[in-house]
Parts: sequence; C-alpha cells; structure tokens
Amino acid sequence: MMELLGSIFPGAILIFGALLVPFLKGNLRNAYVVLLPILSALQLFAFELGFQGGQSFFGLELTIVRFDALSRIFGIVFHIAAVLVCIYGWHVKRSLDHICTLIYAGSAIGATFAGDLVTLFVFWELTAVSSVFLVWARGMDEPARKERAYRAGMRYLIVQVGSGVALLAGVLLHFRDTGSIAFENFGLDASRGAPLIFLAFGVKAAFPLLHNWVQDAYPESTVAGTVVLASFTTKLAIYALARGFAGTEILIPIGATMTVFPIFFAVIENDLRRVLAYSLNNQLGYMIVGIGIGTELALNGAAAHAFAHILYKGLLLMSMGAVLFRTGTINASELGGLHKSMPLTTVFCIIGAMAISAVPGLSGFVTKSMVISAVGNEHLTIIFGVLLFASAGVADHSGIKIPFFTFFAHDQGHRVKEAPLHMLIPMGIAAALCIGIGVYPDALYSLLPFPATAAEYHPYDATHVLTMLELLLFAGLAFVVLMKLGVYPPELPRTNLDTDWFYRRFAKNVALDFGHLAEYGRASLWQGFVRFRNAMLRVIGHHHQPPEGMLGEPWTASATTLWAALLLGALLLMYYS
Amino acid sequence: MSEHPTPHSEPHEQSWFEANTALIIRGLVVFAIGLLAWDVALTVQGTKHVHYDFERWFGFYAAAGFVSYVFLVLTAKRLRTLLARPVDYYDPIVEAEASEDEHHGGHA
Amino acid sequence: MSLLDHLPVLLVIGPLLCAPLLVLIRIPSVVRWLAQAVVTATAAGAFWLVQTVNEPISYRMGGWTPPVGIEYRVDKVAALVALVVTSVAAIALLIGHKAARDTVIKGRLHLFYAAYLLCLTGLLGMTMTGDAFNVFVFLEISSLSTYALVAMGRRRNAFVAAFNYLVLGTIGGTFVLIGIGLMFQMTGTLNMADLAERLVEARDTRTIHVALAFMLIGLSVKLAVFPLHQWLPNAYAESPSAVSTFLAGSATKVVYFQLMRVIFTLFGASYIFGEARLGTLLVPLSLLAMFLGSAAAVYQSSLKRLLAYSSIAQVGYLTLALALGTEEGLRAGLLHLMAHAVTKAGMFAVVAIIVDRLGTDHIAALQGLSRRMPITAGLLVLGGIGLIGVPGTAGFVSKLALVDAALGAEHVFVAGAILMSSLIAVVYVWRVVEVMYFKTESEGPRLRERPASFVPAGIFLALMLGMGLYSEPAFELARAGASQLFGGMP
Amino acid sequence: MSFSIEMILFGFLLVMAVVIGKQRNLFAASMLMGIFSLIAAGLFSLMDAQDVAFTEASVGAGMSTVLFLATLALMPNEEKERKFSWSALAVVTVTGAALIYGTIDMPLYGDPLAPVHQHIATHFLEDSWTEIGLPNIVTSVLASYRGFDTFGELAVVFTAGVGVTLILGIPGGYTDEVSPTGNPVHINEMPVVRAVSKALLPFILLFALYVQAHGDFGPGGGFQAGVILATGYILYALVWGSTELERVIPRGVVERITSVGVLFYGGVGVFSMISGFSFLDYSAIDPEHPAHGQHLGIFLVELGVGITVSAVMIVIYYVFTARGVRGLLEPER
Repeated sequence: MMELLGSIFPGAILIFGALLVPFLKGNLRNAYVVLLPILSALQLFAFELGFQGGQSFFGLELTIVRFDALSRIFGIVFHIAAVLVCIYGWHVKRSLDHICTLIYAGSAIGATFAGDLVTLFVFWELTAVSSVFLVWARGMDEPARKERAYRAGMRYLIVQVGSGVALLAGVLLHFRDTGSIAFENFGLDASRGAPLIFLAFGVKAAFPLLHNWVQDAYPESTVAGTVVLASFTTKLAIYALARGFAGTEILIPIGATMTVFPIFFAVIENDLRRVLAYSLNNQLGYMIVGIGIGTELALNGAAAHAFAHILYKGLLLMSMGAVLFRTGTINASELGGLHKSMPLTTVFCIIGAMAISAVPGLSGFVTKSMVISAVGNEHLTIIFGVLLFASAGVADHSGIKIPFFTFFAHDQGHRVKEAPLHMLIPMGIAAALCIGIGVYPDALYSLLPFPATAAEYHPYDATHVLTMLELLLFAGLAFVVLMKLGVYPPELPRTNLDTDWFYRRFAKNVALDFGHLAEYGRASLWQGFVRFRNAMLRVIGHHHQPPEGMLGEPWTASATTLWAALLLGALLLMYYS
Repeated sequence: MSEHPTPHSEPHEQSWFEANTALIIRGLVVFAIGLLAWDVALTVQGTKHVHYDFERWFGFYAAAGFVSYVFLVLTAKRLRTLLARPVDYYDPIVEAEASEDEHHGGHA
Repeated sequence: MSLLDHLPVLLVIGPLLCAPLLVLIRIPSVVRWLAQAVVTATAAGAFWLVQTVNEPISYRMGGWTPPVGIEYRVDKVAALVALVVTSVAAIALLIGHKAARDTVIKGRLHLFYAAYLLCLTGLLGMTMTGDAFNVFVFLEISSLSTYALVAMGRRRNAFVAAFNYLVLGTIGGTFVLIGIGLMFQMTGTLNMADLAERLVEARDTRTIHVALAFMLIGLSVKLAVFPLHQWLPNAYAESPSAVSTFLAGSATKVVYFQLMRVIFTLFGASYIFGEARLGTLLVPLSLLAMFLGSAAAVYQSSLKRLLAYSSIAQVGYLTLALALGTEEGLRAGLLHLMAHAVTKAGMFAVVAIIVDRLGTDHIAALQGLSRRMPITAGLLVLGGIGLIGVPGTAGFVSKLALVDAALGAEHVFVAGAILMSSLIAVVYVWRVVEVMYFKTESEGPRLRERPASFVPAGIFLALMLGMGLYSEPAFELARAGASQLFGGMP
Repeated sequence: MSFSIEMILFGFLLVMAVVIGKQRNLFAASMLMGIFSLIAAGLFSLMDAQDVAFTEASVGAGMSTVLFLATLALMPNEEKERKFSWSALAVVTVTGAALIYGTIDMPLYGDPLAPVHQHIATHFLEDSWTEIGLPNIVTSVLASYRGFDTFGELAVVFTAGVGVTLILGIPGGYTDEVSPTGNPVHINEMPVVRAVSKALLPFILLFALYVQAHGDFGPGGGFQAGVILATGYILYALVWGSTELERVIPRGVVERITSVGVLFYGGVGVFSMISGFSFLDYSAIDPEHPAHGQHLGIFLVELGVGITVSAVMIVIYYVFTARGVRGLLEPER
C-alpha cells in the first residue's frame, strides 16, 4: 500500500487524468474536469503525516512524496484552487486549456510534495511548460491579440525555463558538493549550488527586478486562464523558499521591497487584472518577509497567508474575469457602475477586497497579522514601518480601486447580465472560505506547520482589531478626500514602464544595433566567401540555393579540406611542442 | 461621490449607491469618530497590546493610514508622468485594441 | 560452435549476403520484404547480443588466432552500438518502402535496398571488428553505399550533396587509412588488442603522433566534428527520408564509437588526455559545435537542414562527453548516443511523413500544420521537446548525465555552456512550433493522416519517452559499457 | 643501386602529382594519372611487391583511365580557372612540414629490425607453408589469414557496382560515337584497330584465366584476373561498340553476375560455419587435411573475387557509357 502511494504521487491523478480530456466532449468533459481535482484532493486523506515514498531513478534514490505539515497545507490549498478554477472554466470550449490547467495544477501539487530536488525540478519545469499555453490561449481566441499573446507567452516561457535551468544547475552543483539531493532547509551557504537554487526560486517568486513576468504575462491570458496562472506558480515558489531557505535573512529586505514598490504601479495601472498582478507581488512580499524571519510564528504566518491569499486573490481575479467576460474590457478607464447589473459579483468582489485589505473578520486579517506580529517580535522597526505603509497601499489598490472603479464610480453604461452560474459558484465558495477563515481561524491554524505555536496566537485582540480598522478606515477617508479634491489620479489608458523595459525596449534596441553591425560584417565576409565558393561550384557544374544566414551557408568541400589540414597541423604542432 | 455624467454618455438610472453617496460618506465619518473614541478609551486604560511604544500613541494608526495613503497616491501620480507610455508602446496596435481605445474616457 | 557463438559474424554477413541476393532476385515485392526481414532479424540478433555479452566475445575469422588472423571482438559498448544501429535501420526501412518507390527510378528498387543493406553491413562491421584494417574496409563499404543512397534524393541537389560527401568522406577515410598504416609500420600488428599493448612502447615516437593525428582528424571528418561538418547538412537534407532517418540514427554513432576505440582502447584515456592533450583541442571545438550548430539551425528555412544542423550541435555534445576524459563522461556520451539516435531518427521519420504529404520540408510550408495534420505536428513537437532535453525525455537523461560529468571533471564553465546551448535548442524548436501552431494565414485544407505512416516515428519517439521515463536499463547499459571501455582493452 | 632508381621514380611521382594538380585540361590530367599509376606500379615491383604492382597497373593505369575517358566523353574537358589561395598554401606547407618532421623517426626502408618485419610477419613467413602450403605467401595472407578483409574488399567492389548503377544506371543506348573531343569518330571503321584488337582479345582472356589460376604460385589472383578479363571485354566494346558487347553479354546478366561472386565467396564462409568451423575457415572443406582444405578454399574464394570484379568493371563501363547519363548530369537551371 505504501509503495503504491509512493508511485501514485499527489497530482498524478490530475496529470494523467488530463490526458483523457480530449476524448470527452461537452458537459461530460466539464464534469470530468471538475471531478479530477476533487478525486485528487480525496487522495490526500490516504497519506499520514510524515509519510515518505519514492523510487530509485537514474542511480538516485528519489523521494517523490513527502507528506508533512508544510507540504500538506500547500497541497490542500492548491487542490481547493484547482477545484475552483476548474468550475470557473466550465465555459471554455477548447480541450487544450483544460489539459494544461490540469497538468499545471497537478505538477504544482506534485512539486509541493517532492521530497528531493530532482523530483522538484521535474515538476518545476512541467509547471512552466504546461502553463505557457494558458498565456497563449487568448491569442487563439482573439486573432487580433495573437501576436501579442504569443510574445508575452514567449517572454514568460523564457523566464520560467530559465528558472528551471538555474534550478537544474544549482541542484547538480549542490549534489556535487554535498552528495545529497534531499530538499530540506539548506540555506544559502550549503553549497555552490544553493545560491543558484535560491535564484531559481526567486525568479518564480517574482523577487524585485525579477518580478516583471507576472505583470507581463498574467493579464494577457483568458478569463479563466489568468485565474489559473495566478493560483499556482508564485505560491509554489513561496513553498519552495519556505522549505529550503527559511530563516535566510536576505529574504526580509527582499520581501519588504516587494510589499512596497508594486503598489505605486498598482495605483496608476489601468488594466485591473494587471493591478491585481501587482498586488500579487505585494502580497508575496509579506510571505517572503515571514520566511526570511524564519521563526515558527513567521513561518506559520507565511504559510497561512499563502493559503488565504490564493483564495482571495483567486476571488478577485475571478470577479474581474467575470467582468471581462461580460463587458469585454478590463480597463478601469472603461468601467464603472456595474453594481447595477452584476450585484452578486459586486458583493463577492467586495468580500475579496476586504479580505486582501485585512479587514477584521476576514481571512487576510487573521493571516497577515501573524507575519506582522512576527516582525514585531523580532523588533525589525523599519520593516514594520514598511509593512504598515504597504498595508495602507493594499487598501488602496485592491481594497478600494478594484471594486470602486469597476462597480461604482462613473457609470459607463454597460448593461450586461450577471456573471454566469459557473463563475458565481466558485466565487461564492471562495468568498465563503474568506469569511470562514476570518471568523473561525483555528481550523486553518491547526493545519499550519507549527500548530502548537499557531494555537497560541489570537488575532482578535481588541488593540489589533482597533488599529487595523483605524488604518483602513482613515486610508479610505483619505481616498474620499482626494477624490473630492480631484487630486486622485484619473484612470487613463496607458502602458507603464517597468523593468521589462530593459528587455522589451533597451535590450531590443541594443540587439538591433549589434544586428546591424553583424550584418555589415557578415556582408563583407560573405562577398569574399561567395567568390571562392562560386569558383568551386563552377567546377562541379551545379547550382546551389543557399539558405539565409552565414552559418547556414554550405561551405565548399575544399574549405573543409583546408580545415582538416589545418587541424591536422595544429594537432601535430601541439604534440611536438 | 456622485459623478456628473460625461458629455458623451447617456444619463443612467441612478442606483441607491449613487443617490446616497453623501450619506455613505457621513456614515464613514461617524464610524471613524467611533473608532477614535474606542482608541481614546484604550489609550487611557493603557491596555494596548503592542510591540512598539509608538503604537500606543493615540490615533497612530489612523494617522498612519491617512498619511500613507495620501503619500502613496500623490507619489504614484508623479510617477505616472515618468512611467506612462501610450498603450502601443511595446506592441503595435492591433485592430481590436484600437477600436477599444476609441471610446475611452477618463472619469475625472 | 553454437549459433550464439557465430552471432557477431552472422549480424554482419546476414545483410552482406542478402544484398547480392536482392540484386539477383530483383522482384520489388520480394526484395522489399526480404530486406525488411533480414534487417529486422539483425536487430533481433543485436538485441540478443546485448543481453548475453558481459565479457568481450572474441570470434576468430577463418579460425586463425589473433593477431595473425582477423578477430571480431564484441564488448558491451560494441553490442550496444550494434543494437542502436540495427534498430534504427530496421525502423527506418519501414519508411523506405514508400519513399523508395517514390524517389528511386523504376527498375532500380532492388539496388536501393541492396545499398541500404550494404550500408548497414559496413556500419555493423566497423562496430564489431577488433582489427584496425578491417575497420577501414567496412568504413569503405558503408561510405560508398551511403554516397549512393544520399544521391537518391528527390532534388538534383542530392547529387551535389552526395559528391561533397564523397570528397570529404574519402579524405576522412584516407586519413584513417594513413593512420592505420603508420601504426602498422611502428608496431607490426593490426589487431586492436595487440596494437594497444604494443603502442605502449611505441607511442612516444613522432610517427605514432602523426598516426594518431591522422586517425583523429579522419574520424572527425566522418563524425562531422565542427568545423569539418560541411558534408552533413546537405547529405541529411537532400537524401531520401528513409536514408536521412537511418543516417541520423546510425552513421555518426558508429564513427563516434570508433573514436572511442582509438582514444580508450588503443591509446588509453590517460595518454590521450594527459600527454596528448586532446582535450585542449576537442573541448573548444565541441563548444563551438554546440553553439554555432544550434545557431545555424535557427536560421534554416528547411526542416531537414534545421535537424541536420542540430545534429552538428549534438555531435558537439558527444565529443564534449569524450573530451572530459572521465568514465562519467564516457557514460554520458553513450547515453547521449542512444538518446540522440532515437530522438533525431524519430524527428526525421516525422519529417518523412510531412514531406510525403506536403511534398516539401520548407518551414514556411508548415503553416497551420497543427490543424492540417494534428498528429504529425504533435509528434514533431514531441521530438523537439526531446531534442531540447525536457524532463521525461531521453535527451534530459543524457544531458543531465553530461552536465553531471562536466561538473565531476570540475568543468563548471562547460556545464554552464551545455545548459545555455540547450536554450538555443528551445529557439529553433520553437520556430517550428510557432509556424505550425500560431501561423495560420495561408493554411491549406486538412490532410488525411494514414495511421500506418506513424509507425516508424511512433516507435522512435516511444523509445525516446521510454528512455526518459524509465531510464534505468539504458543507464545501466551505458554504465557497464563505459566501465568496460574505459578500462582499456581487457 | 636500386635505391637511386627508387629515388628517381619517387621524384617522378612527385613531379607528376604537381603537374596533375596544375593541369586544367581534364583529358590530359586523366592520361597523366595513368602514367602516375604506371610509375607507382614500377615502384611497387622494385619493392618486391609484385601483386600490388600488378593490381596498380591493371586497375590504376588500365581500368581507371578507360573510365575517366568514358566520363570525359560526356562533359567539357577544360576545367575552369581557379583562384590561387595563399592561405591554403600556407596551411598545406606548415602541415606538410610537420608531417615530414613527424615521420623522420620512422624505421628506415628495408630495415630488417623494423616492427613490421618482427611481429606477425614472421608467423606468415615461417608457418604459412605448413598451415596453408602456398608458395605465394601474399595469396595466403590475403585469401586466408586475412580472408575476411578480402571478403570485405570484394563487398566494396560490389558496393561500388551497386552504387554506380543506382546513381547512373538508366537503361538506354550508348555513346559510342562521341569521342572525348566531341567529334564523332568511328573507331570500328579503322581496319588496323579492328585487326589488332581481334588478335589480342583471345590472349587477354586467356591471360586473365592464367592470372586467376596462377595466384597461388606467383603474382596474381582474383582481383587482377577480374580486371584483366574486364579489360578484354571493354576493349571489345571500345572497338565494336557497347551495343555490340551487349549482344555478347547482356547488361542485365552482367549486373546479376556481380552478385554471384560475392555469394560464392560468402558461401564458402557459410559452408565452413555450417560445418562447425569459424566463418571462412577453409579447413572445413577437408577437415582431415587442413592444408588441402585451405588450398581449395583459396581457389574458390579467388574465383568469387574474379567473377565479381570483372562483372562490376563491365557494369561500370556500361553505365558510364550509357547515353541517359547526359540528361542526368546537366545542371538544373
């Protein structure tokens, strides 16, 4: 039995089940797609805490399944997310999207339970390869966006695969130095490979300056695709960091930076799903700070916040997806007044917004406060101040901007239907969970990596509730005042520069310059070359059709002969010397 | 926060929220005053559970929330002049997006 | 002597004697099935051989004791290479039946099959023999038949390609022969085991240095080591699909094995990489091949040429594995030999389907292939994924072993280069995917895909996936072979 | 004394190589190649390698030249001027110097202590009489000790036949009327040529058979005999036309005969395998008297060699002179 469990790793049902999707049609297929993650979730009950199972592969003993408290909580929330996104994607006709969603979710879950670095790497790459199709999917629906989606997907893929390559290099170096492939808390100094592994995790966790693929790719996807994308990759990286680099101090300033800088972008961003992508970065920052602190409370906080985050960020993205689905736009400058036509979506969105702003009584409050308390316990005053500032920022971009400009503000005259049922259901479930966790946090706390520490933590302390309410309410009042004064920056259709400018513009221009230079060199080389080659071709008496590019040109046989003579001479001279 | 309809859009039927924005704002203010009163009570009692001394000050979080927010929004607004580019900055406009742009209009 | 004792020689003379039989029989339908049967039987024999070989098998030709007579000597690696070559030949011939009918002018079909069998004979003979001059003889058989096979391509350019290949192949072969001659002069023997013993004394003479240089450069030409690769792109691109599939999976692999023999059996790794410092030449050349080959592949407009340039890059990986000069490197080289054989042969087999249906292998013509021929496009992508070395494919296993070996040899830079060059592979594979899946402007009608046409490509790619997912047997084989070969001639 | 003659011949070879390299007229070049082969054959015979000399003379000077000429009949005989490359000259000079320097420490020519004469050569010299019993040790080595190599070489010849037929073998008429210069010349209308060739033919064929059978005792064997036999037929074709030769010995038949020799040679090997011996172990033919078995085996395989070699040569000649070639070789415009 135990061996069987080891070979059917969590996520296997999703990955292999996905392969059957093309053979099903219509509602039967949709039901199957929803059923798979539920089945997979049930599988988790078969494992006991502390279970380890694996097999040998390629001369290495792999631990394919490691079931402990840390992997369990991420596994659970990934399953919940998988069920929600599968219901949410009921309207999607193309099988490819469903297949990729299932494989992507399955590989994220598989990675969560990976007990060694090689298994982790395999799933790590699989998440990258399977998810890129979700970025491209929109291009397949809307021919006009094809080129744009394709490029965004390519950029996304290169970043993700690059992360995988860094991970592989790191794993190999780590194995060389330590002789172990166990995935445990090794910190930065364990081996030459550890920094590379850290970098690989950092790319997926969207560290500052490595972050831009999130904002670049996620909002480019389809209605359902964005929700799927935002649920797994970054949280997987959070898990990996928590597992491998808990207590690595450099993470604290990194995380703090992440909480702050995206909110500036979020304020002036017009695409509301991109606003949420910035907010995603900001929320990851809290988790990374928690991991960097590395105390039991902090790690609990990071894990709990990741759990809550997947739900409320999913909820917000689902509501924005519903808006896009009904109105055809997601630009704040073109939205407003939708509460009249989409009341339920409005309510769900507000719940999500309150949860992310950490309003007492909702999930964000009971999880984020753990991280902030942990920071307070360690007396990291500057970090504390930064997180405080960031909390006010969250209140703006996610708590106020998203619902206000979409559903209230100036009525743009969209008279659309309420979101379809299959979207309302997962939104409702997510909203219920947000409230449930906020009202009864102990259920979540008991699942945390250190349940004993969690049990001692009480979020509903009078001071805490008061201060949080004060912070949020006065931030809200500030919004009212700024709006009244007309100072609040208007929503404008604009693209905002971010670090992607370096590779989308700067590097491109530099590459073009080099291209011209290379072209010049190529042309002059080529002229000399052609004369020589033509002479030879006349001897043979045949004509070639050379393809483009210097390297792709066929060389003449005599050129190769000359090379052979040259190498022969070189080898001989080497021996004589 | 009732808005005057911009010239190009038709007048819409007002919902409860749009009709009663002043009431909502008043409610918020009342709630804020209530919170401050609670704060006074806790500050006087000295029963705040906090990590730092400055957290004990009356209205610290209220001020922090307000100031942070204003700072954030105003800074971001300045940043926009630096960072904002036309939507077709990276990719040439494709038809679908161009048509979307035709009927854009800020609410300000 | 039992049948098993004769197995090494049976594998070689089976196709060798079948070829003249085909010339005698001439009836296309009989010829076709006879050739297929013989090649398949050879593959089965090679499989049996791999199973049974542990200690090297020695077979005395004509009953003469080596070194007086010619000896066949089959160790683990030779059996493995023989298995790769025969299986690729057997599967690729399945494509051949259709392709041969289309390309070869009527009335000469039997000659096409005869040349195919002779080519296989030559490759197998080189693999199994333990005699240096015998290597050259069989090299000639395989080379001559390959030139003829390449010239059978659809376009006239095939003749030019075959001619170029002939010129360079002859130079390579002659260099090898000069090397063997000089070695014979200095040792008085041709038997490899005997040579290895006697070379220990003679190897510090300048004549042996010259011999070694000739052998290495000659084999490098045949192996298409950068910058001696010129013949390869055209030869692969212009030859008929079945032939390019066969060559891609076998010809360079056998020459690679000969290079291994020269390095590890005749001279020994410590001498070659120590005193002879081959690494200083081979490592940079391999790296150049990996990067420039892949970069050239990106610029190709024809699918076959793209694959051919990718092969040049893959040869870079192979020689790099040798150049590390460690047993781990050798193991990685053997793994990559198997992995690349199935992957590249599989991709050429897919291209065969495309050429058959579309009549061209131009990448531009693949527009919208994902809808026109979904299964074919899917197989091509699968092959490409294997070429990149995505986990779950054979390419991943072998590249991982290679990176691992590079790290083991303390070549961190080289390990990084291997990973970097894999990213270029992503680019050229993606160019194809982009056209097939994202370019639909001038899309043609949906084409019928015959299930039977998927058989060869399907087998290759299934093998590729099998090796990637369940790598234990291949890994074990490579490990055993490497330790046997690395230890020198036992 | 003979040493100086060899030096002179080597000098000739070198000069000839340079001249051929510089030569732009292909007709002249192929003629010079024939002379080159003759000089080489002379050198070989001076070195007491009569068998090699024999082969070089018949294949290099005879057969190749005929095939060159047959090919030249189909194409322009002037090669286009080539650019001179200094870099190539530099590379070749340096590499050449390195090679010469590298081979200076080779054993001296004729040095009895050279490794070549010390190791397995002694076995051939001392034991081959008892083991095989042929006066011509070269034949013993080629056909028995290294019989598998010879089988391989035969396969090479066969492959060449298959390859050439595969590439060029379009059935069709022959280009007898076209001479290398492009002017139609009808050799068969020249009485002297006809008379001489008619007189020579029987002797050539007889000589071929003699060489075939004589390989055991003196220079000769299947390769040489096959080439000489083929030369006889080709001479016939040259004088009377390929169409005429086809009446004597149809092309389809010759094509089939190419495979007979290989099968014959292989058959001997398979027979010994079936008899429980190693492949090509001729002792299997007469296990009681191994030397007798060897003798017979060598005779049989030499016969196989002769058959295939002669057939392949004739086939190649047929193919080269086939008219269809013209259309095939024209460049694509």
